[in-house]
Amino acid sequence: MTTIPLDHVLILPVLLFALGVIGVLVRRNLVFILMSIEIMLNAAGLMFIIAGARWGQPDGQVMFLLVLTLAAAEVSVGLALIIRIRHRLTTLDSDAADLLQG
Amino acid sequence: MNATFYLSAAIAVLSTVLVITRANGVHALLYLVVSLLAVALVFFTLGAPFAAALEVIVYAGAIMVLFVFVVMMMNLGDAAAVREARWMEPKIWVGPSILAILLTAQLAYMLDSNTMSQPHHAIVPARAVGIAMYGPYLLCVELASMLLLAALVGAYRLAHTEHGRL
Amino acid sequence: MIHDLWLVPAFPLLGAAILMISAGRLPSRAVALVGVVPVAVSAIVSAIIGIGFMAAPPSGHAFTEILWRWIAIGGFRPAVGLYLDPLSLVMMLVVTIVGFLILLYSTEFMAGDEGYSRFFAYMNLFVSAMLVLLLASNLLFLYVGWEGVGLCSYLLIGFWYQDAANGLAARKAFIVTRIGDTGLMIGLFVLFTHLGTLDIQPLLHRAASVWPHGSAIASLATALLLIGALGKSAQIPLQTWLPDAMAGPTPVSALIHAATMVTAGVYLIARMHGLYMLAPAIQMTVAAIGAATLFVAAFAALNQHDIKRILAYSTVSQIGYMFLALGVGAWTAAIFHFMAHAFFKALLFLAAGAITMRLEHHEHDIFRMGGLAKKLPVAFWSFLIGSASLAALPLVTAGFYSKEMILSETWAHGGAVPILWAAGLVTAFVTALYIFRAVFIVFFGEAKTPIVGRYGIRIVLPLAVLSVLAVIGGFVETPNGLGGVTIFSRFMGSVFGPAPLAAGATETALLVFASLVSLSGVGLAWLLYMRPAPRFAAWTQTPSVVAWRAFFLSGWGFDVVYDRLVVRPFLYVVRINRHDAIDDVYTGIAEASRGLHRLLKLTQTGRIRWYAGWLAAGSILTIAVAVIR
Amino acid sequence: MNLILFGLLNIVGILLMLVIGAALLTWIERRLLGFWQDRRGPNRVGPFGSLQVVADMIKILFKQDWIPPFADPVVFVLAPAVVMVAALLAFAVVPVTPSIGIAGNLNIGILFFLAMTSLSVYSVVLAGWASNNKYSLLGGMRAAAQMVSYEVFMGLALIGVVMLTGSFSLADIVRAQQELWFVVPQFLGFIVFMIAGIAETHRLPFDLPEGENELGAGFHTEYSSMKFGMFFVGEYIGIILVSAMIVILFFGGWQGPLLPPILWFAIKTGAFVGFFILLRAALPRPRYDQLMAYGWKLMLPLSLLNIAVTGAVMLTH
Repeated sequence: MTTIPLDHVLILPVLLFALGVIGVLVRRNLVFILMSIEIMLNAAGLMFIIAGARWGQPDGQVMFLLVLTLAAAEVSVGLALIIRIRHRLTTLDSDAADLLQG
Repeated sequence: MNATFYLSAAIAVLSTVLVITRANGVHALLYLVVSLLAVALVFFTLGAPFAAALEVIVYAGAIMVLFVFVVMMMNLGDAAAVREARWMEPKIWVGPSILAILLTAQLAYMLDSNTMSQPHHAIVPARAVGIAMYGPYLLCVELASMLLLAALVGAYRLAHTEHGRL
Repeated sequence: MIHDLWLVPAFPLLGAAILMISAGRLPSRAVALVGVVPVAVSAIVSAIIGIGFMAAPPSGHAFTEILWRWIAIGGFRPAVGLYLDPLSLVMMLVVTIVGFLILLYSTEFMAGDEGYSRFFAYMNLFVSAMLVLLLASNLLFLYVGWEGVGLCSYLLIGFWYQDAANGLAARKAFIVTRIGDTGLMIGLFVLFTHLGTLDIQPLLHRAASVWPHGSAIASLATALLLIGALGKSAQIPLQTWLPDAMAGPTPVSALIHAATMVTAGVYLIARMHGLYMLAPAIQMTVAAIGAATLFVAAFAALNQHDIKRILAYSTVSQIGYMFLALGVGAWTAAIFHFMAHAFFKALLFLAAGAITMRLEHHEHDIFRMGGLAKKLPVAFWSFLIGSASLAALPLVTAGFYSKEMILSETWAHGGAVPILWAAGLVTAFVTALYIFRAVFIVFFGEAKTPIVGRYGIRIVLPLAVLSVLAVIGGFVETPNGLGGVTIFSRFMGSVFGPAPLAAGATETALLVFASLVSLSGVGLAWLLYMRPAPRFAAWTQTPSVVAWRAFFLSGWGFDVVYDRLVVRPFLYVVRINRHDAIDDVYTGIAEASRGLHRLLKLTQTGRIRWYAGWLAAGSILTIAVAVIR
Repeated sequence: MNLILFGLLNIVGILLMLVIGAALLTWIERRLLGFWQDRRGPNRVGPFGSLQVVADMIKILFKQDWIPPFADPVVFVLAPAVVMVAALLAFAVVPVTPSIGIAGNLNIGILFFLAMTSLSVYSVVLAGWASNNKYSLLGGMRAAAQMVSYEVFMGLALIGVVMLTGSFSLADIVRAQQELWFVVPQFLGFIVFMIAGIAETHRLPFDLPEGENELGAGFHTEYSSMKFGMFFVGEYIGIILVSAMIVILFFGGWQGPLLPPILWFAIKTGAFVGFFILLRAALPRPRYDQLMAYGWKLMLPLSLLNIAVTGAVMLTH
């Protein structure tokens, strides 16, 4: 197989993760926040894959599958919540959902 | 293969940047799908074809469709996109960007400081993954199934209408 | 019969239980019956047991019966047991007989009172608790009785609780005696930790073998027990509650605050005399306190207006005699005086009660009485006999013989302490003076308050019986010069050992001297109050004398001093601490946390992006730390 | 060099075959429908109307390529492309014969196929959304729900085959059917896969995303010209793809006596394409909720039962 320098491979999930962080912090729309979280989860999964590939072991892919499962569960519940919030607050602005403020 | 990797990595990063900057939800989602497909390709180049396929099937093919479905169901229209654009002022970007740059720098520094030998991207076949999953990771699989069941029940209950009202 | 000893405290307890459970719903005749009969039965049983005991003493002149084990915690296995020896036998007889007489008297005295049933319930409970105290073979069981009588005392002082003053008096009595009780309890702890038992006889044996003569630990233990005794027996410095305790009904004063309960301290020291002999310093302290108390209380009695307060201070003073006797090792004399005192002081109180109940508005002030000798002959003669006994008029009174015994033994105890003897002697003079002052003022001169009602047999009979006892009670023990009867000291010999005999000639001289002192006191009273000279009246009005009289009236100002030294500072502290200074620490913590909460609340914006931002910042910081390390 | 040339030839050949086949199918379908409905169908252009395809092509290419002003232009254009791309890409793993086929031996062939079908959802969904028309949107949403749901059963139905073969490679699966077509041991899987395949290609009777009588033309109401043509052709490629997959997975692929492999494959696939057209002619359209209930309450248990039984049988052997 080909050899790509590991540093180059590793920088990709880092960049994706950072972009996801920015998305979560910047976007006010709940859907976008959820999407950004997906980006971060995907970056984490990518990191697992890279680690698995580095050692040539299946464990990385197994962990990625678990991350995938988690993402699926998270999205289904998250989207259901977003639908509820939309009906309740008639907006998707996350700052409007501040009933928990101290 | 090297070129494939660099190309798809570049596409992934670029489309992710576009994801977090788009005002229109569906556009952002499409870029996210592109990003995921690119990442799937990265998986493939890294010797994880099984993960790559699942990335496409589950992430791009199911999870993102769910997103699209919800966005379409809300059918926010142009007004929402305009407002979304208004929310994205430069000053809002500053803080998170600094944080993200710091994070990237830190992670890059940490990863760089670990002097690892060159990778040997051996292909890990689906069979090996399956054996590992139903061998040492059996408990994790069970937990994941529990999680999915809980998510199923939870999502059903949350989105369930009673007397036509949410 | 001696094995039925447990019946003696059980009967009054049963009576109390019946009266309490009936909750005042019994008719008054039934109440009287239930109130008196158990004590009467107790008295009869006591008498039978006493006769049996004297006729055929059990081995070692003591009888112990363990009823049951109370609890068993490791080595701590206090028994509920009874112990009968001559000491407790005498006490038991006095308590049951005097108690029976007073209860009989009360059935008439208290007639028509709202709390008739309640009164007899308390009284029965008291008798039962007192008997437990006397008969207990174990200090813990004794303590049960000790607290039981304290409780009953509290309940009976505050019997007429609708009047706030009575409630306050009851509270005062309870609190002051509680101070002593605390000492006693700590004393019990000390004894148990060092001797490993609370059973009295084994404890005394063990102490004698383990603790050297005059050892510090023995002093400590005895001093703590002494504090308890001081509280219960109203000795300096814990005497202030007793005069106020006169707020209770007169029979209560007679039974509890004259004849029985207040002598519990005397009994305790007598019972534990083996310990006190190991701590001569403390024993001397007992004597000193007794001497001081009898002196102080006698002068206080000299200026009282209230007939019951005169008797109350007199009681304090007489118990001071007993303490003096205990302090000089005249154990038998102390118990002898206890017995005589029980008779004549109960007689005096009942007679006083017989006077006040016949006066309008239940007058207690002696200066508003007068000329009652002819109108109330029964009360007059019984009060006179009691007074004579108290004043220790020679030859014919019980008080004479018992006081003689104390004085002669105090003299015999040693030349180092003539001051104790002098105090006793001076007080004998003052005693005669104050009690006959009362007699002359109350019974002679002009009548000032009208008389109402009449006596029934239930009042006359106890007075008569007690009068007889107050006279003949002393004939069981007479000095050498007067027949040398030694029934009592021989009987007590098994407990206290043979009494030391004073030298014949000196004793006779002292006897004569003391008799003269008593008689001169009576004489002075006659001079001052029967034929008041104008110069005496003028003298009593001089400012310094008025000041002294006020001082004596207030009981030497103990209440004021305590008020200043203890009560007011305490109240002051309480007032300062109204919001609880210790609490401030906790409220401060609470306030601080509330403030921090307010600060933290600012971070609680409810905006998920901020939370995520803080999370990210925290993670970055953590990673930074990890990276830099 | 030869290898690359051969590969390129394969790619071009298959693409051509597909496009031509799909185009021809428009004519074949109409002829067959006519036959089953006791009428003639297109019969004017050329022999038996066989040039009707060309006529349609010319007409459709010369239509105005109109993008509605209210539509989202980029997505509007993207959507028809996706359908073609996804369907054509899926053919990359189809082994027509041992030698013909782009990547028939790919070790994750089935997964690739599933991935591509799952991506094809986007075409319908995005078309519905980009048209900015409520009927189109409803059609897109129906498509999303329907296809995401049936994708699950499609994948699960394949598991039995994968279990029997022990490989994701389609070529391996075909070779494993030398003795016995998997339709016999995997009959339940076959049924579920076929029904799911119809739903995936939103063909009648599961063409609810279009639903002419309720939603106009559903997701492609606003489309015209070659963009509409691409949806049209994409649908036929989808039919061919599903038929080919059925043949490969359950009917022994290219294998058969006497005739060359490619002919066997063509015959078998053609038969299933014909069957699909017959279904269109024979069955009415269910309601949308019936479709979903049918999927989740019948297909899912059936496919799970299939897996369980297959696993149990395999364990006992």
